[in-house]
Amino acid sequence: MPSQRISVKFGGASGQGINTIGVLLVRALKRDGQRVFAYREYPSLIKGGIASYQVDISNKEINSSSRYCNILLAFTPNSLNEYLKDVKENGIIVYDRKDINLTDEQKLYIEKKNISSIFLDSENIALEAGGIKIMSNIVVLGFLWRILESKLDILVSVVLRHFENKNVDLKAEENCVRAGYNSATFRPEYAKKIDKPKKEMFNNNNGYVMTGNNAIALGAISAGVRAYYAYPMTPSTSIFKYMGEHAKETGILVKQAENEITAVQMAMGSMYMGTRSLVATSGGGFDLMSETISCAGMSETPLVVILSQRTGAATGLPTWTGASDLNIALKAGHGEFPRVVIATSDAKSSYTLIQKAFNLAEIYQLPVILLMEKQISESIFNFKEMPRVEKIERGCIEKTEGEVQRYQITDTGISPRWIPSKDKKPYLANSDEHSQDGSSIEDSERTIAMANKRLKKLETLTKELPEPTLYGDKNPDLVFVSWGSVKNTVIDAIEADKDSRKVGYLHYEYISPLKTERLEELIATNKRLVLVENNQTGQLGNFIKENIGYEFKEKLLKYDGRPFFVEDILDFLKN
Amino acid sequence: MPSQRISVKFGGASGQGINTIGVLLVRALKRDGQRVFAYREYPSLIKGGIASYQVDISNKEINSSSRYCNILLAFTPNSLNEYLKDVKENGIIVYDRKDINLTDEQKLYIEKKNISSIFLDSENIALEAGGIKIMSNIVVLGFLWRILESKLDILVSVVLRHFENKNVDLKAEENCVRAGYNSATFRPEYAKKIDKPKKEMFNNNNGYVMTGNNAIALGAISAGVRAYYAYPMTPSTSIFKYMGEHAKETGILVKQAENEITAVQMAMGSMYMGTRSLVATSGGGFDLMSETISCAGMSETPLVVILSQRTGAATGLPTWTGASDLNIALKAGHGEFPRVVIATSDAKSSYTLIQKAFNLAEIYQLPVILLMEKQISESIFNFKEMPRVEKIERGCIEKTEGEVQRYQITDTGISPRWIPSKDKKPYLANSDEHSQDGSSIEDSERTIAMANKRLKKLETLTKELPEPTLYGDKNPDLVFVSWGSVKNTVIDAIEADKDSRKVGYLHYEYISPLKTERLEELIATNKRLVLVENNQTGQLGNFIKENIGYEFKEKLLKYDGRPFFVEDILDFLKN
Amino acid sequence: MGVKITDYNSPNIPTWCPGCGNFAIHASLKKALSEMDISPSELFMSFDIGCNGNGADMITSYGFKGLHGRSIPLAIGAHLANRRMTTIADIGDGGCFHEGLDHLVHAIRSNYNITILIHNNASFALTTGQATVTTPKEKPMYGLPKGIPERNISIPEFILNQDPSFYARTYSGNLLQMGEIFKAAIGNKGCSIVEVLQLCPTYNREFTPEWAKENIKDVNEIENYNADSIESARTVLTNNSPLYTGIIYQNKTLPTFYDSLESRKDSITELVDEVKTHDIKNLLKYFE
Amino acid sequence: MGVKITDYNSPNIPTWCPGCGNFAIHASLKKALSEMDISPSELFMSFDIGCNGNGADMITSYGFKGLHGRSIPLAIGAHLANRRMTTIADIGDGGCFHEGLDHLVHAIRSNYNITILIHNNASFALTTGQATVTTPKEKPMYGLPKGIPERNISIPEFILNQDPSFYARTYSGNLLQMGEIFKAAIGNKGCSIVEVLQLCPTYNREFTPEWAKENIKDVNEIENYNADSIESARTVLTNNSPLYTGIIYQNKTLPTFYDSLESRKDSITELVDEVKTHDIKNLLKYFE
Ligand SMILES: Cc1ncc(C[n+]2csc(CCOP(=O)(O)OP(=O)(O)O)c2C)c(N)n1
Ligand SMILES: Cc1ncc(C[n+]2csc(CCOP(=O)(O)OP(=O)(O)O)c2C)c(N)n1
Ligand code: SF4
Ligand code: SF4
Ligand SMILES: [Mg+2]
Ligand SMILES: [Mg+2]
Repeated sequence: MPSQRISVKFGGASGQGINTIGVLLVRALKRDGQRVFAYREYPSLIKGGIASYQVDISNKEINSSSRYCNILLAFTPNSLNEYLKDVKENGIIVYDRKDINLTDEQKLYIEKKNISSIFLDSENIALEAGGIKIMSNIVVLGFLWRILESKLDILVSVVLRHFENKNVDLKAEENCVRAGYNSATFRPEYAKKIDKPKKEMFNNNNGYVMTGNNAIALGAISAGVRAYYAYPMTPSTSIFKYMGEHAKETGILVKQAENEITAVQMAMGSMYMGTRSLVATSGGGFDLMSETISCAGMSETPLVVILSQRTGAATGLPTWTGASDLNIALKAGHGEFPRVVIATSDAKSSYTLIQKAFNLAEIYQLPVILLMEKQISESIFNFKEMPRVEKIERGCIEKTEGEVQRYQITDTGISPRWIPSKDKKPYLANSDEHSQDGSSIEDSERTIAMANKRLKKLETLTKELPEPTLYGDKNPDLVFVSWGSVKNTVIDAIEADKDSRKVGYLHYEYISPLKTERLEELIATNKRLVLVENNQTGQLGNFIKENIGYEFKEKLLKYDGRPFFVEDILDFLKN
Repeated sequence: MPSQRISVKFGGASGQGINTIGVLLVRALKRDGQRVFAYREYPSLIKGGIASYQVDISNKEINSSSRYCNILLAFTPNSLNEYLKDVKENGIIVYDRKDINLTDEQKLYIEKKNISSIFLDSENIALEAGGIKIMSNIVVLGFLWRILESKLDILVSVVLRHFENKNVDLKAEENCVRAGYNSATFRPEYAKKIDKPKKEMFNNNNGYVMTGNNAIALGAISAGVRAYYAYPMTPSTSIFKYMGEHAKETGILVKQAENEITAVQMAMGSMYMGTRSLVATSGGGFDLMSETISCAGMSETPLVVILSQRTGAATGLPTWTGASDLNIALKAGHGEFPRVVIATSDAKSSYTLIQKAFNLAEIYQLPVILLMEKQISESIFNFKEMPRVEKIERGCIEKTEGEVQRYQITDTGISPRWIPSKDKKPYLANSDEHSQDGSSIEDSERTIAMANKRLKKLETLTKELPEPTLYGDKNPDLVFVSWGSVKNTVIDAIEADKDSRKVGYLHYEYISPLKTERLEELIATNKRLVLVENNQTGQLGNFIKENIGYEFKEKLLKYDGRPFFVEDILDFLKN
Repeated sequence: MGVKITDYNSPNIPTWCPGCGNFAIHASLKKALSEMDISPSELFMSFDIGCNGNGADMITSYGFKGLHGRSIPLAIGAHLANRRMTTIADIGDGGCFHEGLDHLVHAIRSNYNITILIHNNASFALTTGQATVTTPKEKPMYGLPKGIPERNISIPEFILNQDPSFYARTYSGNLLQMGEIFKAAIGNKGCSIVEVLQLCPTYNREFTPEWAKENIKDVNEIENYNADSIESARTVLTNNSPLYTGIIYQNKTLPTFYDSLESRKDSITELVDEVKTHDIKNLLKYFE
Repeated sequence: MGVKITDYNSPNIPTWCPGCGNFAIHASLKKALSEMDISPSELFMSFDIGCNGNGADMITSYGFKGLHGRSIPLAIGAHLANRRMTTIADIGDGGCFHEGLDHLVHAIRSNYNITILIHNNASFALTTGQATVTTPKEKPMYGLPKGIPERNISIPEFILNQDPSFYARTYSGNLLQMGEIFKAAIGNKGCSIVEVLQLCPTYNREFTPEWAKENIKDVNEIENYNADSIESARTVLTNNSPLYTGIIYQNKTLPTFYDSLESRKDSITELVDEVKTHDIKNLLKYFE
């Protein structure tokens, strides 16, 4: 049975608090037995502009958004203008500003689409309920909750919990929720318009809601990361926030460095010393870190760098999503050295893969680049269970007796590594080409031997890595191939379209070194293969071609700063 | 007829002056009608270690070295040990240090190979000739000249010219040359052992001798570069030296910046302002510049960056050669934007291509990365004529009347650009995604349009670029494919092996965007194609595969810090 | 005087918060430039990334919004290329004292004839409120609930220690003073640094107009204040109440970088005028 | 005392020029460390790229030869990970005041308990003699036949202006003093900076042992010299003849970065001891 889904969009300006009510809605829905996914759009400014928070609601797990919404709650005239075209047939618009004037065209659209347009005097309702002006948001939320025909208690308890330790009048907040819910503006036909997905409770709290960045932070904490070196850069910054706000509790050392080069150098220093530590940045900051990544590769120092992508080159669209930094994850950093590139797709995979990243970095002694996207870092995912904790594997030796050498040449390419301590043998980690004991060299023979040893690690590693996963139909006619957040949309689309055709999805989590067996099997069977990427040039496609020479005949590329919406895939399937 | 070639190697320590006598030898040989090529090996330290200066001598143009030498002049015991194995059968060793003690094995080698081992008491000869101790080098040079049976006058005049404006005793220098030449240690059989290549005078001075870095500087000056922003990094640094030492004469502004980021930002600022300006660095510095390269791409600011490669990742072998930074030239810098990657191969192509680079950067308004190698930057090339000066093309409009917009969308993707001046329309160059007038935007439609416009430029440009050149046999059985300095070795090898088999060489000067027609023709005819690269992973090969899916069946890769020697190719051809 | 303030206007809608000091900074800057009769086509401005840099869309000039922390070297490159352009590097306290601190120190040391305009709002504002070197200690900031564990850097002290050609401090609530200081800075031949204490009601909340009114004084109120003397400059900075604004220090004797260049001594043209094919015949002789 | 100087020896052959000050710096450092009974396995040293960094092969320690200009943040990361290790960041004047100047300023401001050892030979030596901020004006250097067009930066002034925990200057020709200063610097709890005026007969030719003998004085020769006072420190630096060496300034009251961290207040272990699976059960509640 295809999944049922509806969506609710808050539209407003940055700084207006729509994130807060968005999060409250998400939490309340989850408690009420719905599965949700939430996606934010906001401009690169602090207050004003047009921002939105969209909550998609389903009876099954979903991890992507619809391009359209069933209910639009508009807090500014601009946002109404911007998003009206996205309201579905039979939808609802709620607005609380008197200065909203619709054009004739808009009015026509509303009429044609049979959209209910509701003015809710939320400010007055808030004041009458004993609240203050800014609580009008909460009134709107209450009103929405009524349309969704959900239990008021749940929402009230979520709101109260949220404001618990904050400096606000809890009673007033509660009253505002109730006032919105019970507002006279409500009509039963509004509720009837919206086909609510079925609810299902599967445990006490009905699973978790968190962003990808939350999951990364949690995964890093699980994995024994003890130092976080920060430099703010959207969309990676909220990892810093989480780490910083929980530093007292976790004991993790959090340092806001003076820039990205500092942050990554500090991380490399800590990793050399045996302390798992993390840095996260976006494209521009990653460029600055790339020399250090090369250094980690040469010196065989474990290093994990999170590269959460936003749109485009240079500053681009700094608060929008995209997946156009695979190239630099794969190739930036001068010279030749082994590296691992992994891409997360949602909160769960972020939690798991950050732990795997540290294990790989330490066992294979190389830089691991963990790719994310704004769509993963900042969207809210809802899932039943946390993935299991990964066992920490460090690949270190405990004793350094006898002839052990740090860069010893071995069959696997992996040399003995140990955590510096008083009772062990000191050694030099060297960015110059070096002999097995770490001393600088310049002769041909040892240079070749050491370069071969490093490359050998990649061979060893490739054997260990899993093939990409094939989702969807077991015997598909058409297979989408991608990485990152595209997974969420394609799988949601397959779910939504389940009955109509046989569609598969091949997902690359481990991108470099590239595993190609499963893909080559698919190629051999002459399936219709479609590359889907959130970038302009098809970077995974190019990397696949570089590896196996295969050129995708069909490509679905999107590079406007928006993620793939379910309809992008469904529309493609229709054609 | 195959070319004739011999080679002479000076071996010693850094700081011992072997470069100076090497250059003197090169200049004297050229004046004497020989064609020469000179190659330096030296360690990353200031004084000591093992360094060498090898001069290859031929009757035809040559641009690469032999792995072996006919005459070794060793100034230190270490260098004798290091290079003895490279002395050819019937060769000669000259040493001037009494503390050189050969092992039995070495003595055996000398005997078996019929090598003449000559002790020249150069220090005493220098003192007796009225010179001082350090003039012993010059004595050795005079002695060598005698073995080469060349006219003493030529060498004397070259030496005198070299020391002309320096604070030395010219008369003593001359006497030392003569004393070395006339030394009683000389025996006629020495001269007979060496098969001297035929001489040929083709104009007064018999052409030019210069390094690739010299040629870059000259090309930049020709091209109207008016600012050079420097930060030292081997092997790019001597461009700074040349620019700085001739600043008074050329009027070029030379600034030693505090680091590479500064240097490239300054260059971008000057280029925006309409002043051609240049920066040069090596891999590590290029990493640091990569964010700015992305910014130039996005803002469509012309930028030319020279990336002269050395060996390996991180610090690697900082004074040795290699070609392992093609990946970063192609991909570093986050996001997606058009760029041009060009690689020089010798002094002449360096002179030409730096000029072309500026034209392309300005016409297409994008970053151009010009790849060199230590082997190109620091080797001395000898050639008959300077290539012609390239016409400066800037692609600027002269007037900004009416509706002209800086990022106007056009059929070619190329927007009007003009040099800022009082009488023109001001505009914003923007690293944020922007509208046609340069204002920041965030909407989907214009983001796509602008990204498409930028990519379109690459399409336009690809049409203009030349296909790679096929050298050697017109109907070859075997074709080597490469870029950079490999060209020199392969062509020299083809010359040396002319009679034996039909060998071609396909040379990529313009690497990105990649031209593939000629290569695909070769692939179609089922020629034996061999990829040759001075790196570990075959980066051009990978890029070709990424473009056309073709995998080279045979690869000849060298990544020990040494360039390809003629024998590397000849040996390959033998097998 | 042909240039009008409105010549500087842009068609774009500002994206700053209500009450943001950047509005006034832009207004004063436009006024100063127009009073100096510098037209938008005679002005180069480089912009950093930040709320300050969002001003790139708000003023008409030959502008370049580049990368975070890099507006200083970008401006220097533009300036050296064509000194006929008035050159201003616009930057925030974050870009200037974190990402790109090296550029500030070397710009002062080199003494280019440009103006560096620092919007000091004691935060990384655009990334939603992280601490900078000027964020008051103990103030909870993004990711640092207990505030910064490091010491502050005093911008005026740091800059005076580098012996700049010109350092002035002003306040975004004082349009008149800002305008005058911008004119003086642009008029000064050398590296002129203007620090604007910028109102940022969102992240620099303690710094209110009321606080400013009580605590900020004009250095001209000190009798015979001598901006030529670095000692006077240091003295007025020793404490923060009152917090002095105005032209704190000016050293008119420092030669600029360009004027120190042997290679440009006798040239009457700018580099930009000289981009044409240069004959290398003489240079080639050496290689024959 | 079990540690011997020779424990620090390495099997590699030095690559420095004859007469290079780096020989003596290494000798003194090894002596100081052994006298402090710090074994090679209790020492972390980060090395920069340069002639100074070529010393990485010359001393046995937990060492990391990283990238040009980055030995300071690399050392900080190592130090924070395990404060049981004595941590020294080795760097040249080029790496410290050009490529990585920002790191120096923020390291002092943050006050990590490490020692920064600056080899000041007034040049980028390993790249064959380019100018640095300390190269005398008018001295012809690589690419700058007329010398630097910018002003110098005085290392001691620059550092004192940042109010460091410890600043000492010494001279590579004075083994005894170097050793004592290294011990004091390593012993100081905070960011200790030692500038060594380094003999470099190749590129810093003016600075000869003879010149040094005549011009360098020990600050201890000043009666009652008070290194606690920044004023005394500034006074002895006002001119270069004599050029004072010794512990110029020490501020024992500055808290270190680590000690200022709320999150590490009560911890008795080092970060490196804590790398194990951490239970996130409590943290998860928020997301339920
Ligand atoms: C290389 C890089 N790192 C980080 C960022 C993210 N970033 C954008 S603005 C900013 C801070 C701005 O602070 P400031 O310079 O004080 O400007 P303000 O917003 O306060 O005006 C940062 C860190 C970036 N754009 N580029
Ligand atoms: C990113 C980068 N840029 C440039 C270089 C080249 N480089 C190597 S050493 C050096 C300068 C060293 O000067 P300094 O730090 O004073 O050390 P010294 O050799 O004088 O001891 C430079 C510029 C490099 N290795 N890496
Ligand atoms: S956050 Fe502060 S600096 Fe940024 S726009 Fe708002 S008030 Fe201005
Ligand atoms: S160049 Fe100077 S610093 Fe470098 S090894 Fe030689 S003497 Fe020492
Ligand atoms: Mg700020
Ligand atoms: Mg130095």
